Amino acid sequence: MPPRDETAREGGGDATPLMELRNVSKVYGGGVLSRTATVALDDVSLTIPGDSPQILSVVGESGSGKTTLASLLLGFISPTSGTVLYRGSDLSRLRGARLREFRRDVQAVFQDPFAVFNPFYKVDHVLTVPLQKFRLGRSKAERQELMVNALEAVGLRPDETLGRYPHQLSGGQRQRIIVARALMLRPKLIVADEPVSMVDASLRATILESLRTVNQTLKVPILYITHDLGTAYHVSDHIVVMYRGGIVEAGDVEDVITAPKHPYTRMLIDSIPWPDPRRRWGSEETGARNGVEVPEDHQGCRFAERCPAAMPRCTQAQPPTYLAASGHAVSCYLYDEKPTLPKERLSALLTQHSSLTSA
Amino acid sequence: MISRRYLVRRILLLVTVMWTAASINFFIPKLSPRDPIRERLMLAATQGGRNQTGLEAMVEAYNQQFGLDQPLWKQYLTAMLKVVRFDYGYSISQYPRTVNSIIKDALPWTLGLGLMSILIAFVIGTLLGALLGWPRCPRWLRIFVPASMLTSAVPAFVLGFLLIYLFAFQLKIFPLSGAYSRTATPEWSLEFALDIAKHAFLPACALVLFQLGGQALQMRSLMVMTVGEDYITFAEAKGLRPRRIFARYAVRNAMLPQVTGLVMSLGTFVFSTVLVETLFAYPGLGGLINGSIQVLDYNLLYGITMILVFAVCIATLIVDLIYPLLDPRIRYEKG
Amino acid sequence: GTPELPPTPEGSGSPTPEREVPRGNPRKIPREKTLMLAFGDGSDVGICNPYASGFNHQRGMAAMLEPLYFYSTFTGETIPWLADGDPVYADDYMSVTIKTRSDAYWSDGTPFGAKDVAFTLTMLKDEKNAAMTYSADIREWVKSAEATDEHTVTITFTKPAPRFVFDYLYFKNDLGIFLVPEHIFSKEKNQYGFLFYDPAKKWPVVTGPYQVVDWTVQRRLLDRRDDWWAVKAGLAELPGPERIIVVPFTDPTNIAQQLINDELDSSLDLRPPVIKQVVEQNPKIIAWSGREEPYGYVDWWPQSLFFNCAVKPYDDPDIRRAVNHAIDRQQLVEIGYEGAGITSELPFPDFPPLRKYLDAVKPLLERYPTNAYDLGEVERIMTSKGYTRDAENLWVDEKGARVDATIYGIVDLVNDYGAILAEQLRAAGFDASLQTPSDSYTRMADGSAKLFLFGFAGAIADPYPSLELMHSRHYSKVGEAGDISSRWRNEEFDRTVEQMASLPVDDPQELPLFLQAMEIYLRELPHTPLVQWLHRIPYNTRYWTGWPTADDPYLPGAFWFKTFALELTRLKPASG
Amino acid sequence: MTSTSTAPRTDRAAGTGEPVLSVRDLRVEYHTDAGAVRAVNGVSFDLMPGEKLGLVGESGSGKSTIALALMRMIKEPGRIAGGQILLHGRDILRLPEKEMRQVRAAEISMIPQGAMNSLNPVARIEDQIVDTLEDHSPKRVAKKELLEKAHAALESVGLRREVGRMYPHQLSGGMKQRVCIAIAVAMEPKVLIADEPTSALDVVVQRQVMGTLLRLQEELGVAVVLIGHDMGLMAQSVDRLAVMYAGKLAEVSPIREIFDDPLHPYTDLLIDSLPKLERRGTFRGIPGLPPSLHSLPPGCLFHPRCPKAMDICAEQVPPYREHRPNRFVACHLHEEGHATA
Amino acid sequence: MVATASQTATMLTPRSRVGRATSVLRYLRRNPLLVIGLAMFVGLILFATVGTFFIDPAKDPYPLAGPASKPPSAEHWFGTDAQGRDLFAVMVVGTRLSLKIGLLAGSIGLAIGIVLGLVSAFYGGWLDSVIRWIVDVMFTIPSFLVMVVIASLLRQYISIENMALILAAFAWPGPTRAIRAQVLSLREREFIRLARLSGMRGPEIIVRELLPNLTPFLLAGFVAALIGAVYAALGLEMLGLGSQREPTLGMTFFWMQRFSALLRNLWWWWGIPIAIICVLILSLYFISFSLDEWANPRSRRSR
Ligand SMILES: Nc1ncnc2c1ncn2[C@@H]1O[C@H](COP(=O)(O)OP(=O)(O)OP(=O)(O)O)[C@@H](O)[C@H]1O
Ligand SMILES: Nc1ncnc2c1ncn2[C@@H]1O[C@H](COP(=O)(O)OP(=O)(O)OP(=O)(O)O)[C@@H](O)[C@H]1O
Ligand SMILES: [Mg+2]
Ligand SMILES: [Mg+2]
Ligand code: NI
Repeated sequence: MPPRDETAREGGGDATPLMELRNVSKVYGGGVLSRTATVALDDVSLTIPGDSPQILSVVGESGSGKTTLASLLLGFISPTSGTVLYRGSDLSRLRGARLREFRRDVQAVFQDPFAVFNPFYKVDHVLTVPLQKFRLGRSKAERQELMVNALEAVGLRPDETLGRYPHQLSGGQRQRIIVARALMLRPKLIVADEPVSMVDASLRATILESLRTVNQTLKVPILYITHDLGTAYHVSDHIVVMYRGGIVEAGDVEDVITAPKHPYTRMLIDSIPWPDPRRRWGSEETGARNGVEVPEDHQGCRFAERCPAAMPRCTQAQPPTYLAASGHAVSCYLYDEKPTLPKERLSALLTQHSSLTSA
Repeated sequence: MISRRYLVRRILLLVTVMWTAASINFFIPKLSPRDPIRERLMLAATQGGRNQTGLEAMVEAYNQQFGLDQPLWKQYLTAMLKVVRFDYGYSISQYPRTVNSIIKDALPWTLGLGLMSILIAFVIGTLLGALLGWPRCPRWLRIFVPASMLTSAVPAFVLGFLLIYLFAFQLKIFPLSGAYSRTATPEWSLEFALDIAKHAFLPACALVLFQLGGQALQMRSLMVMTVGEDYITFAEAKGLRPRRIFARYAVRNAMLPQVTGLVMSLGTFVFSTVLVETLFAYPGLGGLINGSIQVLDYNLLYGITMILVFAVCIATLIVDLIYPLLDPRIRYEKG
Repeated sequence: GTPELPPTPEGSGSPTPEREVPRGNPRKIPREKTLMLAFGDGSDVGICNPYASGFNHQRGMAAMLEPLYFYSTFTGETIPWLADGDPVYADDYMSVTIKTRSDAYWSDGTPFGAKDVAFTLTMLKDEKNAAMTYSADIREWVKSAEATDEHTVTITFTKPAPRFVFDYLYFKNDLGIFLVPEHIFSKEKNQYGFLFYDPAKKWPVVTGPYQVVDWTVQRRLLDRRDDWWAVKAGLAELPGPERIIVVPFTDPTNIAQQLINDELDSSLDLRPPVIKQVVEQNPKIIAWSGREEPYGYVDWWPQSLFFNCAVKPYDDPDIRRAVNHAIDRQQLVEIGYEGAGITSELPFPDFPPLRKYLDAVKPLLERYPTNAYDLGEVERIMTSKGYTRDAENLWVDEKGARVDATIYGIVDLVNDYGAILAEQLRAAGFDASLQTPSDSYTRMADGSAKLFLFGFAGAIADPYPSLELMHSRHYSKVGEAGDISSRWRNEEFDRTVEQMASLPVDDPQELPLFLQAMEIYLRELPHTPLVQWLHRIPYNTRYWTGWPTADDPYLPGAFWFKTFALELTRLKPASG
Repeated sequence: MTSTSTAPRTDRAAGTGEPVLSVRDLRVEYHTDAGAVRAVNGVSFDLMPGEKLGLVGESGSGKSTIALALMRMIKEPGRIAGGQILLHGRDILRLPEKEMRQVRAAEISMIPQGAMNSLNPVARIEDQIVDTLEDHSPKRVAKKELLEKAHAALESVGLRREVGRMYPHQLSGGMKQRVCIAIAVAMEPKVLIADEPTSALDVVVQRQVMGTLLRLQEELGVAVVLIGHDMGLMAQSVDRLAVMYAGKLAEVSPIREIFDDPLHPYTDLLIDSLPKLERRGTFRGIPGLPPSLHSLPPGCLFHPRCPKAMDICAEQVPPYREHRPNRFVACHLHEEGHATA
Repeated sequence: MVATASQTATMLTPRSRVGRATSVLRYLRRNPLLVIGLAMFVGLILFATVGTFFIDPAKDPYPLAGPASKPPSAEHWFGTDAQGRDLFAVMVVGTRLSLKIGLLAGSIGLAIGIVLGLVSAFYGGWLDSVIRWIVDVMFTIPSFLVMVVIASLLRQYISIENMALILAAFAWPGPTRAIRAQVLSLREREFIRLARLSGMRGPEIIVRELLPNLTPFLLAGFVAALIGAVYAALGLEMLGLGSQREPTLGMTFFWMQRFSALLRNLWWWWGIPIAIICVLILSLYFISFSLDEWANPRSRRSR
């Protein structure tokens, strides 16, 4: 794979980030004829610079708004409030060539390796269509070459994959084709929403490896969305922990996993069943509260109901984000002695350094 | 259980349905070149004797009386107001009887025959389908799949005249037509009730046989789907009696869409009922529809149409309202 | 003036008042004492006023109605009934005097008398009752009707009316005016809208042997009046059936099955193959001709193919003749009636009183044959008129338009032969098909049908009434509602018919006039006779005997005729 | 070289007497359009009373099929093609269906895969528990008594008794899973088969549910077969682990030993591919694909992907036998006369 | 309407063109009903087409084509009716006309259904609300009543084409609803999202990605509409609202009933048309039954 033109990337890169979420909230439902509203994302700000090729993990339990975040970034849905910016311009206003550019620049890998293929077409379809649409490759041969290169880059043999129907391939092969597809388009960002949650453990590693390869060789930043802290720990440089639509902790992955600050993160990490019989699950029972009455409908910390360290003030107002350590932010009153961190700076923190790639 | 918003939505739908039906019924005759009043008068003239004079004047007078000389929008408004009041005016063919009085005489018969047969078809069909979709279904029962397809493939009225020929005419087990013996006097007695039942049997059979297959086949495939559900596997793992799994777990769940399907099939059912009633000279709305077609009594047709539309709407509403009782997952509150 | 309408709601905005049909409370009468008849539909529920819109005497109602005179088409016999003796005409035929019986009573006990006759006629003469049947006729002929004493009525005419009593005051076939009780009708303001049915009040009030006791769409019950005046007067025997039940005639198959299963005693006439089955499958069922073909008798309604002589191309007698030559009447009988039918060359039924007229017209038929199936002749006429044949072998005019030969008819009446006739015309090159929509009557009456099939009824005792039907007074423009007619007019014909009108029934001077008129008719051919109409009426002798048959042809066998009351007196329980 | 035909010896957990469940050469086939699929192809193992046995393997390797076979609930187009399932020495494959029904839940119980959908959506929770109790009660027992038992069962899995009045859709995933557990152990069976009981749950909830399950297991002394994908979960929960590959057992060993010293190359690679806290940033998947059950390779099923494959592996099926005490493996590497790893 | 949480199975079979021939064959082998249904249907079509060569379509299906009321013979294979129509010819032409009505009504209804269903589901919003509302309304109005009113008000007898149009006017709500539901579920599938990421636009996604996957539903909807149309046409003709000279199956029933064929033991007159209707409807049933299994693989007993 020829390296990209680094200079072009740098040009103006520092000025406008590739993607930016500004105070984005997403509320589902609540319309005229539908059910009660669900706040899937609540006032989230996040910047993805595009010039630092890192892997950023977003973890959180089911329903915490991870997929919503991904869909917003991909422009599949529009925010209820706040704005999603692509290179500084509002995503919902993009038209024509700019829109196509965005489409090409931000690619995705989805969760379900079965549903992502149209059963009606050969797997080539997912590769040829974007080539046509984005007018990549001048000739048929050139396009073929692009496809072959991409497949080989993720460790697939083109003759074993091209020309087949999706059901003739294994889940892992399919998922890697999608990774290859993303790679082939040379995007500026890949959003991977639970790309391995539906494949076997042995394939998981292979797929993550190819993602990692893409990230390393093409210098494409990747947003890795998962509920599996174990893999997040392995692939990513930075991590964002979400809880019920809000970011509760963020920082360098090593710091967050080995020294979690937020009670929720701690609970999560305690619950990871590490594949090591010698390392037992934390015995601490969760859910026990600190003797604090938490009213049904309070305006405070979202985690207060389940927090073992809940304090009365936790139910009064949402805690601000504190800089708990260098490159490690947390939104919890336990750290109120630390300096607060404005939301916008959260992203800056996440790109500061990386224990893996800065080496 | 039921939110106001949901009710409002349902009633709004009902109103639109009635309004649409009423409008279609109002405008179609206006587009037609036929003039039922004139036709009726001419027919009366030719039948009564000879030398009818002043026909045109009478047509005029009648049109005036029925308000047909008014501007269209006015007629439309009047018609809609009448729908609101369930007032369909006079029958043209049975003048001076009102449409309502005619319908009132016929409706109980159709309700009796129609409701009974659709319920029987539903119950038997559902049960049969449930058995057929059950993995332990005995082999001999399986022949009901093609059998019920066969009876459903023959239109109800064809079934009807085959049944008449066989059971009423050749075997003389059942009467040939009508809703009760002509020589009997309507009264509240067991004898008369039996007489009615005997008369209703063959038309009901035709309707049931025709509907049965569809119900059974639909239930069968619902059942097959349900049997594949995890909760059935678990129920079996729980060591439950097969009977209980069948009734409480499989049928109970497969029934839910089946009930919705029942509502959807009401329309076609009404169609079959009309034809079968005509065939059996049954004194319900069906025969009435046929009669009003023949003489183009569109006031009556209009009335019957609206009553049936209303009935179907109400049936749908009722099913919707009892649905949450069947399926605890459905609640119309809030959402 | 504008005829009076049935009662209407006051003001258009108010809701229609409900009019429920009152229910009677009939007693139980077993099947074997009941006469079960099938006829008509249930559309006339609760209308007992014979002059109200929608009244229909044919559905058993004639059992309640009696005339001054009965006349049997088959015996030619006149039976004075409510009248006492023959009518007495003035010499100039400008008036007539009739005596009524002194021992006749209405069902409510009121004596029947001259006042009822006078009232009925006066009522019909009233402008506001113009919509009543016979109103137009009475207004044309009658100047006044007065009861000179209790049992004498004198009718004065507007012009000489030697035929009046026979034409209007006799019950024969479907003809004759109904007499209404003066003591009830005179109190009604709106006599046309008056329904006259309420079992609680013992309405209708009748003179006949039966009275309606309960009535729904499914059945009407007429119970015998055991105190019928005619029995006491020794005029007639009490009819056998204690009850008549008339049920709607649904479809022929079902009716036939009910007959075979003894559920019915008689019904509207059946199609030849059906009655054959009925007779074969139920040994108790007979017909007019016993248990043999043709099962029926000739009715006064010979079938004709009517041309709309006011529209192209049928305004041309030659085209009409060409169509006439395209018809193979024998085939109509053979296939349509499965052989059990009779062709008709003249628009008259073969009734004994008419025979001498029909014989006299034979030579004319040689000149103008009406039963001459001759495709060569069709070819000749059509070609001479400039028609050519198209790819499908159908005649087209110079512009290439086909000859529209769509034949309209009334469903079930013309099913037998209509489609075959259409096929014959098609074979001769006319673009024909049979259509029997429910508005056929209208199409015939307003002239939108170019060809149609209908019976040509009228003549019974002499040919005049039929010829009268072709008088131009029945002519109406296309698009305008009128009588069912050919929209044909001929002044010479009119004059001849008018001359006949001034003669009494069956006057010797009638024959030459008749021939003169027939010459015009046959030359012009405003419609062309096809087949005789046969009444093939099943009689079930399981419970009832005494039906009119060929062996005992006391009356035409149709119970729906106005002579039904008379027929009923002959019905007796079958022994065993 | 004819080793497979000899009756495989059984594995024994640390000498706790007679096994409660012995599976002998179990074979299950599914008949498909493309021919028979041998989903379970000669599996044998023993389960000791109170033991926790884990069963892992790739998707489609036949884990759920084993679970269903143990319940004797294989449905068309599948059938148990051979072998024995001895429950207390009694072959349940030979029981009449009526008796088998009594065995289910009372002696051998199952929490099915996809417990999220395992509850009847239109019945109250308590009724679903009562159903089980009722159908296993010898005679008519008062409904009230059964209800009481049902509530007790709910409480035993840490749910309030009011949950009994609810419908499944009103419960969270974790609660549903607990209800399933409550139902499965309501009759205090001897053997509990849990097929991926927590795969649809979040880690936090997963830990809670597993905690409940293991606590009950301890209390009741029931032997558990825990089926799953997640080696991590196994490491935390079971005593012994069985690794399946394409319908056969590759290896069965006590949990610690298998992680410390996997005998079968597949096990080795599998453990290697897991994310561990220690070795961050390394990825090692297993190359190649699992074989299609329609066309199994000759010899050892794993040999096409095996980095240590030998010639013989492509020719002969390795016998499944106890290689070291209490450690069973099917691999030529550990056959005598061949090189050892 | 009732919103059931988990009822509609919207799975798609991963069926594709590779080995389509073999997979179709295999599918057929597993679905004998489909084979029988197709065989019967093709047989009928052959009957209706090849049969034409044995008759004179301008003459034989009409009266006077032969002697009246004759049982089947070498001359008239299915016998003749009371007016001398050759029943073989009537059946050939009638089957064709019935199929023509059904196919016309079915395809028009389906076409409208596709357009409305796709638009409704894919664009959503007020358009969706309006379409759904209309469909709900159409569903509740017993369509046949309106058909009867229309048919009886026409001054001319309904021609075959008009009959088809009238039926088509009521054939679309079913397909619309089904297709909408399908598209709604498909729309959320990831391959649709991927298509958007590949730069495809709405209409192209509908045509290239959605429609092919709707095939079984479209076919099933088409067959359902066809059955509905055939029934409705029969019913209207039985009520005497059909085209009189056209020798359709419904008119054959009409004549047979009017001429008391059953009473007269003219078995060939009633038996053969009933048999043909049975074969026609049964074949369609079998086909739709199998299509249903194709569209909802979960309803298949074996996977
Ligand atoms: N289309 C939608 N309509 C209504 N609510 C939705 C919709 N999509 C998501 N939600 C709700 O929004 C919240 C966040 O959903 P989201 O899918 O973003 O969570 P997630 O973190 O991706 O969860 P998972 O791990 O289960 O994928 C959830 O409560 C979910 O129920
Ligand atoms: N009903 C069936 N018909 C045909 N083949 C089946 C059927 N059920 C299972 N199989 C096949 O049997 C094999 C084993 O399936 P099984 O469900 O036991 O796997 P598993 O190990 O439980 O997988 P997972 O981890 O995905 O649950 C698979 O190849 C599967 O395709
Ligand atoms: Mg998600
Ligand atoms: Mg499984
Ligand atoms: Ni060896």
